[in-house]
Amino acid sequence: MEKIRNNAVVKKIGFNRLVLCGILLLMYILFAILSPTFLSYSRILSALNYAYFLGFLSLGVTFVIATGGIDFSIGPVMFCAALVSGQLLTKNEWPLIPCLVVSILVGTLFGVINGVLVAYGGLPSFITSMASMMISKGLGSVFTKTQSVSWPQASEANGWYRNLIRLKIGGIQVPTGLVILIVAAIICAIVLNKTRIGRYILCIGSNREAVRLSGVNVKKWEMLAYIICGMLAGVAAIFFVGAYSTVQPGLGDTYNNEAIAGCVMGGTSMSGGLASIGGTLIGVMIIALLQEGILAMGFQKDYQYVLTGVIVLVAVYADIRSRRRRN
Amino acid sequence: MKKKLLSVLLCAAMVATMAAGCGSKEEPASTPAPETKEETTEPAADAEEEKTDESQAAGGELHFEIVSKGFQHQYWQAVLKGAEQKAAELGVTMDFVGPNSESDIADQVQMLNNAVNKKPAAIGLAALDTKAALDGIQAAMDAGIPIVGFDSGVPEAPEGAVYANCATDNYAAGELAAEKTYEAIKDRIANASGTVRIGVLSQDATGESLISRGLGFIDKIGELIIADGKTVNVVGNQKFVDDSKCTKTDGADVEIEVLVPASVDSALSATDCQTLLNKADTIAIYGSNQHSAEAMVTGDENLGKFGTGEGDVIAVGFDSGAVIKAAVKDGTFLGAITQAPVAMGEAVIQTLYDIANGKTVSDIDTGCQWYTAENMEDPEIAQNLYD
Amino acid sequence: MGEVILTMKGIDKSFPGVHALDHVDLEIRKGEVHALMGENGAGKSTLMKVLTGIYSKDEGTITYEGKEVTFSNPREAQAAGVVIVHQELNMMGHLTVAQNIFIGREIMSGGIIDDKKMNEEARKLFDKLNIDIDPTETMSRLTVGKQQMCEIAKAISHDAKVIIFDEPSAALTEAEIEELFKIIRDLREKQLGIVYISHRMDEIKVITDRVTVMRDGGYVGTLITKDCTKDDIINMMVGRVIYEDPKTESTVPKDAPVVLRVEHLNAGKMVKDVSFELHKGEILGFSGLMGAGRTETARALFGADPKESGDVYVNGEKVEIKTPQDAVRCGIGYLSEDRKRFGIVVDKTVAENSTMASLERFMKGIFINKKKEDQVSQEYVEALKTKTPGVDQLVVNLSGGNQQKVVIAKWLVRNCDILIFDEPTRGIDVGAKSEIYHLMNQLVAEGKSIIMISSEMTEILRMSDRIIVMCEGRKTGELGIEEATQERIMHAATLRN
Amino acid sequence: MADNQKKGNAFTNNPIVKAVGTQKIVVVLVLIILLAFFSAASSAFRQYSTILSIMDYTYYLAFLGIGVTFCLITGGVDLSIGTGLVCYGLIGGYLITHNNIPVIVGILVTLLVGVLMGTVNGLIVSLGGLPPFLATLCTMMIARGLGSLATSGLSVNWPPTAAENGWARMLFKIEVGGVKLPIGFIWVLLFAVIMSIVLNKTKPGRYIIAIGSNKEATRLSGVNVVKYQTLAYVFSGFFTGLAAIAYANTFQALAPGTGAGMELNAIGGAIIGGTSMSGGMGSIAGTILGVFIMSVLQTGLPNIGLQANYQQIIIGMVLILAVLVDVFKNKKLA
Repeated sequence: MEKIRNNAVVKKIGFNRLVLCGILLLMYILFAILSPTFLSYSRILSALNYAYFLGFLSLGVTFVIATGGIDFSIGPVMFCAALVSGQLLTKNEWPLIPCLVVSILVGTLFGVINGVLVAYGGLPSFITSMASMMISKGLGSVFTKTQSVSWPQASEANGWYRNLIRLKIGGIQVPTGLVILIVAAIICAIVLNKTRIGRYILCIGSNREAVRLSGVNVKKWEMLAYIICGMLAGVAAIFFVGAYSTVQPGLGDTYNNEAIAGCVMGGTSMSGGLASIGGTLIGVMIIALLQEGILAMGFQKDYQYVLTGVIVLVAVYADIRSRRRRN
Repeated sequence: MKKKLLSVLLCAAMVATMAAGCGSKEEPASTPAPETKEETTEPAADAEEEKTDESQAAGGELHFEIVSKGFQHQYWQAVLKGAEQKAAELGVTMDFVGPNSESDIADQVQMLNNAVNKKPAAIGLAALDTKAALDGIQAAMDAGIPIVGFDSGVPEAPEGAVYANCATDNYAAGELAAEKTYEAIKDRIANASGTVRIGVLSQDATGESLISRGLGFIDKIGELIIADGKTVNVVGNQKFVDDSKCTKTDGADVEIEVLVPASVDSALSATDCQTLLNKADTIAIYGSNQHSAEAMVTGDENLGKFGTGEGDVIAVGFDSGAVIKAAVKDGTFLGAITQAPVAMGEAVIQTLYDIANGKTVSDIDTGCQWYTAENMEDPEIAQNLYD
Repeated sequence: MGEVILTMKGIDKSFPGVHALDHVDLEIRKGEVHALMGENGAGKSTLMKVLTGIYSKDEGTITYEGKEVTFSNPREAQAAGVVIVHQELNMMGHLTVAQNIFIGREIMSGGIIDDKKMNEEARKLFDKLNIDIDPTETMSRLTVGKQQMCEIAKAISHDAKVIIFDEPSAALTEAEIEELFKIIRDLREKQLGIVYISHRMDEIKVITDRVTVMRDGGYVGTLITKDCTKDDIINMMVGRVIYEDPKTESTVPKDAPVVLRVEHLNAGKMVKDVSFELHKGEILGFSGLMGAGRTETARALFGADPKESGDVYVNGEKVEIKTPQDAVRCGIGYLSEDRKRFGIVVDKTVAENSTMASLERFMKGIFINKKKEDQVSQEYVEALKTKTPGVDQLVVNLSGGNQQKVVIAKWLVRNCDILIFDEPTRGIDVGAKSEIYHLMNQLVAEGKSIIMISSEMTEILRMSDRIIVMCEGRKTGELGIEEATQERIMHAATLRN
Repeated sequence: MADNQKKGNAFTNNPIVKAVGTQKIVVVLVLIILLAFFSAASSAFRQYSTILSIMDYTYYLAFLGIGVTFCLITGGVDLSIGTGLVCYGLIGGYLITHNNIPVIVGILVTLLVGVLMGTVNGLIVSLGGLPPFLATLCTMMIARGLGSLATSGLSVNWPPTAAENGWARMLFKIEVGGVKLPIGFIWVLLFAVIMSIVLNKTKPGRYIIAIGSNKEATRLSGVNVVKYQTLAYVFSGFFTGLAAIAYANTFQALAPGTGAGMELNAIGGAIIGGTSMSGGMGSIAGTILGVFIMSVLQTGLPNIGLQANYQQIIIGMVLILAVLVDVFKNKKLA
């Protein structure tokens, strides 16, 4: 075991991440054995559909969790962004590009609200984000007059955004969304590990006061984490409608939990200071596969709620235990 | 580090146990390995495979996938019952699934995709939102799996995908409710000195069947009122205000107020009902599904204004269930509309079966009925009333 | 002194990476006050925590009243009559004084807590001890000294047979210490065994009967107080003589320019109208008792806490310092007394900590220039002789002294000319201590200026060029090193108005 | 010593104000202003039945609030109470309607499930050391799933008043001479008084406050902090069960997958009532008052013609405001 762990390649990728990959594979094989129809390309595409938007949510919330905070508003904010921009697209007949920008802006706006309240107002992040969750639900509902909004299909005018998710080349569905998600993850990883934003975000999560006393404007950097998170929720909105077309007001809170679950499974510590973008990505894939698998076996979605809850509990407990042992 | 590993393994173990539980549960239900040919994950091979429809190749036993709108309301249990009865009768197997609530569109899309991936002989679908389901419908078409719509059907589906609909015409159901309501309040509107108010409670403004039921009611009652020389205005929820077809006049004789709660919460809907009842000019309230109608019963408990007598507020519900049935029976409700869920369930399976056996099928309107204290014992109606 | 009531023999305790207690012995008799002495980190508190069941021991035996015992939690220890008055205050700020004193053993009447009775009992207790505190007052509203007295009262009220005082006098005023000693003598009369942990040599001579000295987690020896001198004890505590003699005269030239002037600084309850000057190349010592407001002054000056009023001049220019950012911009660096909380980011690397305050200098476009970062950090690792396998080492793995050096490096990388050292050697082992001293001397020689807050008299006398003494948030004395003596500092530190 | 006691202004030093607490007086004033505002703005609001509506809301919110106040006082929080309410109510109701067990047994089962879930929450937090908001978030999801699984996704109606086993509804509302009386408030008051005594006059309450004030010190005082911290969540679970019964017997229908969001109303009410998010401070009476504000808002807003979506926004903002006040208050105390 130690030998594998100290192998240079293993070290480079990270032992935990390899284990996670192994589990992903194991789950896939398991589902394939138990449900013969599981082994099909369209299944993978279907699971990926779920992974895209969840991936962006998870990437975003990773930054917030890295500061030691939490954001419970991402799911509803994603819906709010998709509702507002979708309304502009379908009812006000705006061109597509500005609508996509609006979607990201709406997400960013909520990021700013959360960030200002938490970083500058000193409010606990969980209660703040829960309050903004309610506000985003209400806002999306007000803006669309409580209706659901259906984004255009690939074949319709303005439907090309769907190619962001999958592109049909020569009769084969190419999961372009996966490429984009991976590129986004790489950018996030660079931001987190190689830039000042990331450095300060991680350090704030580790010891906010020490960073502040080093003369760093912690409020600004902490707020930035929430803004990045909100922005990515806005991006997630595009990928959600790209996969599922329709959004309706008043929903989205279940996705918070799944995004956070992906994060903590990937090795991001809930107490802050420790984050892994690669891990988050794999964590999200596991959640997506789990959801696909549960459906494939004909189980109610409820099992997923229960399972995700238990997974997060176990992951957080493990994190706390390992921290306790270190100190 | 070790703990982390342990935790991850634990998760895996959980998944495994769950999966194992599933395996043992599924075994007796379905015949072993309906799929004899080799499956690959190669995309090219997969695309090719989709062209050949071999879903009913082996064994000859038919399997259907039914994607419903969820089980929150007893209504769906009745549909399920009808479907199960018919399936047993015809000797076919089916999976009957549905999302957690009628707002979980994304979940239903996943379920539809999943159903297509299982390659059944045919799929029964009650789409929460057709546009969201289009990808899945397209995939079913590509795979040559016929779809039969039910409940509200699959309106605006692409050409050739849906072979038939076994549906309630929700708009017509709304209209029926409007006619019956109008009969009861006609005189009051005619004799009213000031504005009178008709309330409409809708669980949400996103599901197509609820929108149709609401709009059918509003449009029809508006039409009837205008025909009698009065004016109408629609206020409240913007969706209904914008989409209703009746001519709206400010300061009209009759105001139709539509209320939609922020979430599916009986407390919120009950409050909406009370808000309406507290307005002195309210003469009738219509609740467009089980949730809303039940909330009307609850909401009225504080005020006791519903009834059929002089000065009472007329209440009209939709669907059945113990609470609503009791309300109709004791005269709190003027009456309610019921669909024919059991018949619908049976019809869906029958239609699917016919398609699988190569027969041509056509749309079936499973219909709706108006029931009151008087006629609710009639066998014809009683069979569609459930607890 | 009566018979032996408690014996600890061969107590051994390890934490991951630290051998905290190495076969320590201790013997307490009835009716004695037994001093437990040692440098910071010598293991006194750990030993007491093992005794009272907060930590479990790895090895060794505890014999109490003739029977071998192991307390698995403080409650058991209390029940048996072994209680501790903690160094850190252990109070529930939201509860009243009486509720605090009776926590865990409330007086009940019919299933309901009888607060009235508890207040009465508390009042009786205070009367007995001659303490003037209202039992119904909310705890958080009392001064630190009064809170400490409540703690002591609480311990005594436990029907204790052995009471451990863990540095009880640190926060007390002269008068309160007198009261405390009266209480302790009273308890000795009643044949209780008392363990008294303190750093103050004078107190030890006044109040204790025997002294046990610990060093680096080990047992050094036990002496009869009246038969030994201060020097004997110090020698045992230190082991080797590394303390140089006190500084006799200032090394700062008379005409050295003033780099920092603070005028009429007010902040909260703990900083009242503080004014002082700092010269170039000077080490300005800040002395005083715990809770005198020294750290608060430093934090307010640094912008870490809000200040109400006061002007700060850096190099003669008036500056507005509202946040640490402003302070750092003015070239002020602050090394906190609580390194782990306020100084370092423990689970980040040496390099990351070193560049924390000046990251903008290490940017290449939007990216961090890792190479330059490592290189500069390496330079400071070498310059400060920080013992670390490399700059990629996580700071959590370094010893206290080396962690402190990383914090110093952080400010040096930032080019700060004014450094505030708040208890620079707290929790650092003896050898590393002198290295830090050496480093500070080197820094001032290079033209930096240092404010050094220290509770250790020897440290103050050895390092400072000038000494400012504070008491209860006010500046109560300013002494040149030439005129400073322990007595004069102590006098100023207890000067109240 | 002179600065032994913090100085206040004339108002806060008034003995009556001191005894009741400034915040509670402000809350009462706000409540009166709200009621006056809604009454002025809407004639429909000025009716006896409005009181009944407000009470209907208050029952379950008050029970949720009482429970969660204990968690808040320990410095934690319980987010699982919203979906928990639905889950427990579904299980109890399902057994009554589908398995024909007597209503009293159904009520007991509901309470028992609540206590069980509360115990699980408490143990995860106290023994596992997980942050309360995270632990209860997980159980919130779990409760959501479990409720749905227990009834196979079916919504459940508790027996209506007219039914022979509909007596439970009369616990909350009875009709005397044609007038409906909101007697459920008696239960709320009863439990509020009992829990007030528990909080202020018994060991569990004392230790729960102590834990919230300084957990380590409490532990060192020899108090079994694990036990009492767990107990706070058990209280929360029990009262969620009570709330489920109140909800089921005022609004009848419970739908699986719902309930998320109720916890915010209850927590918001508790914080408005002066219970601090940072622990150590709180009162049951305050919570009841705070919850009252929430239910007046819920009942009043539709009456002035605000659609549901606006209500959500307003409640979200009220929550932020309440927490801001709490944070500000704590800063001033420190």
